[in-house]
Amino acid sequence: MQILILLIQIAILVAVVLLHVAYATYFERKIIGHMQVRMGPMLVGWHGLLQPIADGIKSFFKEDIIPDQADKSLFLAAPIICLAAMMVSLSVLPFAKGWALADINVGLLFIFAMSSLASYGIILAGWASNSKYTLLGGIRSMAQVISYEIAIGLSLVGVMMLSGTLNLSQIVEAQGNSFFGMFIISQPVAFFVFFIAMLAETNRVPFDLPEAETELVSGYITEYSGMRYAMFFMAEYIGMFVMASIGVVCFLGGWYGPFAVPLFPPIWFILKVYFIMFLFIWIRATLPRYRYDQLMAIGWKLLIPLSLGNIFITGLAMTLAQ
Amino acid sequence: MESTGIIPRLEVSYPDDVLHSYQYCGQDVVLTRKKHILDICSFIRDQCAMNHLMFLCAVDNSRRKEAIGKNEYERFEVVYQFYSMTTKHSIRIRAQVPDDDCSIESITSLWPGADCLERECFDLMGIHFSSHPDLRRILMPEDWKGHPLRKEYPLRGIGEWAGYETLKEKSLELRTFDYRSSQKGNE
Amino acid sequence: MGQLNENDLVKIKDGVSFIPGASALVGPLNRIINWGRAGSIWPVTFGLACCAIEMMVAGSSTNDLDRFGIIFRASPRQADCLILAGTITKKMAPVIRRVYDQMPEPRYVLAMGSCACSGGLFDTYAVVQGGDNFLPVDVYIPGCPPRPEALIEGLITLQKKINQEQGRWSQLV
Amino acid sequence: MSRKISFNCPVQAGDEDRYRIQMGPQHPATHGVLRVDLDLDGEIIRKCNPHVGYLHRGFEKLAEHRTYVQNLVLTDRLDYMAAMANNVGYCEAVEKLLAIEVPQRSRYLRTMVCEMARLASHLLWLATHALDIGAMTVFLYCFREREELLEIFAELCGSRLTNTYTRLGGVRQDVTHSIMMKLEKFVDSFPSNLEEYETLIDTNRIWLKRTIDVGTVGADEAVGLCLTGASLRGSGVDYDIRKHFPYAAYDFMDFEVPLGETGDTYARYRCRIEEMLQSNSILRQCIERMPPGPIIGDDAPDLIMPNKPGRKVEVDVPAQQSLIKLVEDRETFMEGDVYVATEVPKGELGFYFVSDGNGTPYRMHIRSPSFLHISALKTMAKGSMLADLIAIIGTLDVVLGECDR
Repeated sequence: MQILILLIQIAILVAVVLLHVAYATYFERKIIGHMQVRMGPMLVGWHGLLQPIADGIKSFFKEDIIPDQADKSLFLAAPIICLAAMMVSLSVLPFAKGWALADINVGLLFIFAMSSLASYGIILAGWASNSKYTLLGGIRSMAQVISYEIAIGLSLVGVMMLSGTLNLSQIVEAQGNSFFGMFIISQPVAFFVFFIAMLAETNRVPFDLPEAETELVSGYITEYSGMRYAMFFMAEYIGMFVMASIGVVCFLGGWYGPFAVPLFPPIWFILKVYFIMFLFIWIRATLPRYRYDQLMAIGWKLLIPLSLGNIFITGLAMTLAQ
Repeated sequence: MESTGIIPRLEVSYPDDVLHSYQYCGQDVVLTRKKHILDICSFIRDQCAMNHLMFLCAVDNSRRKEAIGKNEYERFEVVYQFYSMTTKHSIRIRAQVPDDDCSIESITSLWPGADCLERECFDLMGIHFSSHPDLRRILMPEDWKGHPLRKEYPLRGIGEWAGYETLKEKSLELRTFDYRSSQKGNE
Repeated sequence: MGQLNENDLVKIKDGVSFIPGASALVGPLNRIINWGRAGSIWPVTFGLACCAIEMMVAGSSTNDLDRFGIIFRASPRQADCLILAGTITKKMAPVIRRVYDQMPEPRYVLAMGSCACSGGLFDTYAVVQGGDNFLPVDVYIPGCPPRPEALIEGLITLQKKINQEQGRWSQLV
Repeated sequence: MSRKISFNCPVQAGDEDRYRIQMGPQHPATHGVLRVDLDLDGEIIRKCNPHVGYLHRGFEKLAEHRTYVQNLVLTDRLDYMAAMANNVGYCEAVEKLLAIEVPQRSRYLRTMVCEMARLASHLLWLATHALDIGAMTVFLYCFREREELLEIFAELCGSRLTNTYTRLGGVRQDVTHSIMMKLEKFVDSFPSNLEEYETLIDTNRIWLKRTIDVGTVGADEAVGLCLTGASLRGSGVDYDIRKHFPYAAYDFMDFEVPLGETGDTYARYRCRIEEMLQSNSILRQCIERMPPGPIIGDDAPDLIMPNKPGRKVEVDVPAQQSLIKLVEDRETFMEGDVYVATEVPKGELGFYFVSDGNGTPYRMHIRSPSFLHISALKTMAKGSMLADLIAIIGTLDVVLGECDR
């Protein structure tokens, strides 16, 4: 019986998140459209509301091309790895008090593990396609993920020290109990590092080098068509969602808001996540792209020393406070 | 583009090479032989401060009225236009290239930018530039036959390019590939 | 490629047909798929000459192709539609054919401008006299170059064409 | 269905450790159909080999089979971003060859449309350059501005891109009051709009990092590579045909030629931005000083062709084609050759005509700036990174229609 309930919960979560992915693309197109003095999707459904569904249907019924020289099994597996890893990391996210599928003690570590696993999918996709552009995209992605995973991890150490746990629900609770309410106030540097590394981790502008359109055509997904391409697309948007959620959980106070909402407690969580998603889109509409070596320089020369310094100062402050 | 005094200096320095010189629409033109063209060009660049190569092209003289029957004109000529950004003088050199020895020295050592222009002359007019580092066709495909800008080459081309022929054959093949035949292919 | 003719189908009842030998029903699903395909035509980012500039203008704020769900994709693998925007030379033709071959079914070709339709004013040794010499062109858009509005009209014509299709399925591996 | 992909890059001896990549002809950043073969070492370019000719339409051959008037439409399709400037360039060259006098008003009109074309072209350059570097919003803002200009073009001559506005001996149509009003409005609002882009781009650290010290080319090297236009002026060489060989009404215009110092991508970018402001001021001067008078000269060749007294039609059937040659009995129509260069947005566009007294050019050579700029890519891209190559292609402002002819 318990398993059945769990399965239903998983099904609901997956359905909701997939719908979110579909409409995140819609919001992105709409918001960027309005920032660029145009309208975005308008004609498929009322104000283009059915646009993501049309895209989905079309992609599902497209021909599925596997290049002759590709490594077939890896080529097929890569999008699945990518999507599965991203989806699994959803299970530990606490949307509201008690609204987490698996409230495990190492939630934060689990998410890191899963997001690194997703980058395996990207690298495999780049390699298995046996095309030069995809390989370059895969290599770029690998280097980027390795360097920014460190920064993102170090930036969260301060949060772990303050809350004393790796459990995501308890991190939120710790913020609810703390004097300032949110860790962003006590850990602004960590949030800054986290935010930049988050952009890089999800391959968003200005760090969208693995799929830089004007350089590498479409980067690691150049050879993918139809549904497999859509799977990468979904994985990318779920990745954005997961990263934004970590930001909300660790820095913005999770499900806590100015007042409690009775019927649907995750509302504050979702609003905060969408605020971060809006920032993602805003940045995409504004900034140019970094060069590969500059990206590395920012990661190693700026973010990692900053977050190390942040850990030191946090530790110092905590010792002094005791 | 008033008269510059370069032509007399050229005539003095290269008496055997300068065939004829004239002024048309206020532009100085010198007809030369092709033999010492590299020396002439380096003389113009270094002694006359003409640092800018405006253009380089080839002309097929075979149907040119003014050229017919005059022995100083050869079948082809390579035209160079030089300009001095400092003295604001310009000069045009028309080096005559005969049909039977269709080659001339390359000036890429003086102007690296001439590289493309010489390749274009080779491609469209069939003039061979000796000591050019990388003389290949540039505008037409590598296996194109003929040199389109020669006067005997018709506007719509001779025959069909092999690459395009194969493409057309391939398209015809694919045209028969409809729903039913693809079903058969899968069985 | 997988285009079916009307008389290939066995009609069971109004709106529902049957493909003989393929054990597939073509019915309302067909309409939904056609709606999806018509609603999200993704052309490949591929400009040849002058018309490409007008194609870019069509995608910019004044005309905004995104309203129709049309966004340009850089990789032919993710595109549905090839807009031949400009003069097709013989040197370029094999490349265009290769781009077309890399696109997944169902795919459509728009010939934009007089050069892509018929060779235009370049009747020379180097120019292909019309894109339909080596590609199955779906929609022809006249003009030199056509205004962006004409391109949009061509895309709407393509949508109409897609909506009339019957059982154009992608082939499985 | 699985399909075969091949890359057409055979591995040669000694090249086994090189990573060869073929960019284009279908690539989002090659501005049309340029193909660049790259030898990469990691992401650093060891060898860069541009291939052109994918848009070679045989202009020069075609021109030999058409009359001077017929050839005018071809020039629109050269640099399709600034067709007006090409029209003017062609007409200036033919007028010099045929010694046709152009009335003052049409000189001013030509200057005006030239500068409008320059603005339209530079705006498109800024748009694509920004898009290449990744700033997608600038792309759409620039198109908004450009659209205003194109609509003025459409009102002036009925066409947005391929204008064919000039005629031998003048221009086709006079400006109306509403066009002047629109243009004035544009000229007034343009500098503030440009400022808006600059705040988006120029104050952006990422933009500066991506452009400063990228694709640097020194002054002497740039002259040797035959660069012209803003690409040359970015290296600090003061060479602008509008000053050196004034044509149209540039003699009477008061403008400066912006020069860069460093010769990198950023300097070229600054040059073009400054040039846009200068163009704007030239446009303002044109509006203010536009003289009255006829728009086409008295001795302009007539467009109503055959059977007019003083003309004869000669039918010449060469070996493989039949072509009616329209021979004009003009005293000024002599045998000779002439080269006239004009400053189009991309650089120096020159027409070299060889005339043998016929109604058609014996040989027309087009000196296109883009062709030489692409050949300079080989030198400029060496040793830089893959992402820099995109910035360099963008900053050279090449257009393949003009390059391949």
